[in-house]
Amino acid sequence: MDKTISTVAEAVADIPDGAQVMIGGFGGSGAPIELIHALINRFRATGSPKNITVINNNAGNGYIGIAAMIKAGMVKKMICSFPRSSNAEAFNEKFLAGEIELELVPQGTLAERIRAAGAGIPAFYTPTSFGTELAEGKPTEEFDGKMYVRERWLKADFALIKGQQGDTVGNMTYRMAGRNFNPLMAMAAAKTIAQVSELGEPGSIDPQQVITPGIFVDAIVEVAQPQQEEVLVRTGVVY
Amino acid sequence: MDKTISTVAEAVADIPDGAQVMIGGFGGSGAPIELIHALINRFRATGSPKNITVINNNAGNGYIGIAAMIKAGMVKKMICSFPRSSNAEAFNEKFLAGEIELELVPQGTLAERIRAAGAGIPAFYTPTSFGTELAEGKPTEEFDGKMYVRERWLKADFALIKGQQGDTVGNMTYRMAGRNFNPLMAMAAAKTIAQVSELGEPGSIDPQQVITPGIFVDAIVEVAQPQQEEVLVRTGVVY
Amino acid sequence: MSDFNIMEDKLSNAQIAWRAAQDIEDGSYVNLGIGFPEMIAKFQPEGRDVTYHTENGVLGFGKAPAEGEEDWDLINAGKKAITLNPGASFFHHADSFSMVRGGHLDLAVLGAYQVAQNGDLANWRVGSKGVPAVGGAMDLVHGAKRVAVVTDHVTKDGGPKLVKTCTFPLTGVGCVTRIYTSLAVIDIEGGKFILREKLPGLTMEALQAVTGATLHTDGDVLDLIVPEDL
Amino acid sequence: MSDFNIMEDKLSNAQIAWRAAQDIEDGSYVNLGIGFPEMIAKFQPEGRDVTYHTENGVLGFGKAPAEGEEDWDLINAGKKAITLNPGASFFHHADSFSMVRGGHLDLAVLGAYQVAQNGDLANWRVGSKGVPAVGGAMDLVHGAKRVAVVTDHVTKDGGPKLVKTCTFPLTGVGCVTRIYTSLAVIDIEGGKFILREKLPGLTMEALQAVTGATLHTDGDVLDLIVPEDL
Repeated sequence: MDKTISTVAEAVADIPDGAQVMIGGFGGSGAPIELIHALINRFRATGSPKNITVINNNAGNGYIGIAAMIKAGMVKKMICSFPRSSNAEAFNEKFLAGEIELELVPQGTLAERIRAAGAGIPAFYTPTSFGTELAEGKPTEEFDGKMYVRERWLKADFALIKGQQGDTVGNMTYRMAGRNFNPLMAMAAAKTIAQVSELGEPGSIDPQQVITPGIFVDAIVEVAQPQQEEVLVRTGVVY
Repeated sequence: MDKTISTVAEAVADIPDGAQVMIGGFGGSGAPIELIHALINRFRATGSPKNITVINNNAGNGYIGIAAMIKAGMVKKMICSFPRSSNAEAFNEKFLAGEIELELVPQGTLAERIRAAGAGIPAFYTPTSFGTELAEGKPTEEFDGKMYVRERWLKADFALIKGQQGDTVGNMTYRMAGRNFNPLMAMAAAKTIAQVSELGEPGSIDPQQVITPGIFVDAIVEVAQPQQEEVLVRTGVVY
Repeated sequence: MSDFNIMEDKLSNAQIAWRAAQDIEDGSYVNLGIGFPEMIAKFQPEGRDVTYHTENGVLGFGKAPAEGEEDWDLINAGKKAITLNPGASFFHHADSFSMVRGGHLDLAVLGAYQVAQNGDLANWRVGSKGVPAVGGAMDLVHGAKRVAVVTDHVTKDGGPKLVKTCTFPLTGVGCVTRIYTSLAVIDIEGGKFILREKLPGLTMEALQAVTGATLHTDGDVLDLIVPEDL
Repeated sequence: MSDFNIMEDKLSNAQIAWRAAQDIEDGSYVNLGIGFPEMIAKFQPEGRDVTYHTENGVLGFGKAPAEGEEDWDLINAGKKAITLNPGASFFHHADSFSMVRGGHLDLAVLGAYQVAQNGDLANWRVGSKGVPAVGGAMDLVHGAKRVAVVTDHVTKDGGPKLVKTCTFPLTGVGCVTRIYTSLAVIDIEGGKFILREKLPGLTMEALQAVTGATLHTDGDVLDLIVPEDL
């Protein structure tokens, strides 16, 4: 069950127009820049995939990664928690011009909705957002004297994630705070595509130290020296 | 913030009569035998704690661990998934005599209810048990054309868990399949008491390899050569 | 035809397990229920790469260890000692049942007391006596892409286990998609039993006589052929 | 008294942060919101062992690294580079917000646009213009045993930030338990502002005049005293 793909271009080759795509990372940590850029390359070469819905905590920074996807005009909608960043012009311009949709989700609810999708839990109750405009139209209920909002799972067609170690059957670890949404998105997408810095044989990761078991990963590609989003943003790189 | 307790007796000293106690382990793997036996010792010496509600996947095997708690008459109620085991006379006798209560919960629902308690999710929907007698009286709802049962979180006053490595601030790892319910119970109890085979200083566990972060653990005690429930059962040990 | 004796000429459990094993696809993730279904792993066809999940938190386990070499922290859901294959992983129970409920398994195979023609399964208790125990059965019937059953076709008394409506307490509603019995292979589609294979010596009439609901056909009914020496 | 000028003699943000830091208990787990609240860590009193949580998945982080030594995979929720203390751990976002929602944090400190006397907090947007962004604020106001706010007592225009009812969009309902302002320390109990401390030069009347709801007392009102050189 070798899930290895040799290039990032091949790894993202079957993402179609209109796909709902989860992209791991929080700010620059754990962002699969090479997979994102491969997707942008495909769009520039073929016009596809377009009308993508992207799920991420943020809405891109600078002129690389998700921000470059938005700038390129591939993104129809963002589902995220914090699109307003220090360097988020790409999203801001499109949003204020009415050219991109936004579903704003509290960060913990976003994480839990993604986890619920992976865990087969169609809905759950959370105290988060009760009584706020982000809960408008959602069912509410009292448990043990406290009010809660019902939230639905959030699934995706694809997840693009970034890990540290990986093996050919899809087991993965993550580097420090680069873990963030990556293991959750791996569970919640119909097809999960992972880039890892080190790709080894099965058994190369201690079974006790696997963070994402291979069952959640469909394709894995080695990117030995991955770019770091934050570094690219700080050095003003434009993709 | 040193959470070290020097003996298992001290570790379980403040569990009162009537407490709801989660006990980690699945069969013999990951069962905190020494903590359980310390609790039995206290009961034998003082008559307390009694009327305990125990939450575990099983209801004890042989004449040690949870089975010995039941035999000793400390346990009022079991909340578990699979009380019927090859060697579960202690529970069976009390149950058939009407001397112990049973709340039977499907295994995955048990895990998810415990996880929900730890995660601040008061209720969630699961397909598990829909249309069965274990769903009787529970709210049901249709999502995307499929029926689901609403389940509530399951909290406890105390959790007794077993790990492999630990550090003085409560970070933990687990040995192989001994992980099972332990990390979930650590999240769901008001006070979590852990026994570990190796107790080190903060920093002795790679932060990327911590399975249970210390925030979930209140007291940690080293039991360097822990007994293995399955071995005790197979060798006919009676506690 | 009349020389076929349903109680004597039926398949053994090993033969049923062998047949079920032939349908396990290369590259699939599979959970085999405790007991009889576990036997299927022994007959996994050569050249197929299958990853076995056990709900107590192990993916990618292998054969039982030699006696005396057991490590009792390394067990399956039936509390039997196992070994690990390369690429195995450990995880806690909530993650394990996320794999189950979340639709990540390709196949779950369970035993049965009764299966109804609408896919209802009863496999966890037969009445209200004794100590009830449910374990992971009610979870396993949901989420796997295919939920199959291995079972004798009839009870020890010769009564049907494939029925119109289950009379024993249900494990799950409308969940079973294929049944491997000691006499036949039957799919459940649209609330009906669809006969796919039957033992060559057995007539349709004889099979229907020991089945509690109508057997339908949809295309050819193939011969159910398994190795004799199992 | 009349020589107290609310806009000139009020506490600086550093002084407010210092005061809030004095209440952080030994052995506690604390989440400090992005921006102003983060400053509190700098004033953590000697001898108190505090573990800081950041919602992107780190527990037990320490000071910012020296410039040029940043590792951008090691950041906090404000996307600033951090370092680790011994005993730190990493975890994914769902586990991180389990710590928040599940009541495992002892204290969360946030900034505010407005706080109402019933504990309602508005701190995520001031109107419907621009790009909205919520982050973890709506989660952080639930679950922590204490939810405190650090804020200037009044807006830049001198208007009250402590109000009867929030007019800005809410972050959470009835969630705030203590407010550290540039003029006072105020608890919220039973739907009322309870004044605990105020700057010594400030009269009750002057403080009430810049507060949008009635200030109640419950026992002595202490002098709010902080280091002058912050």
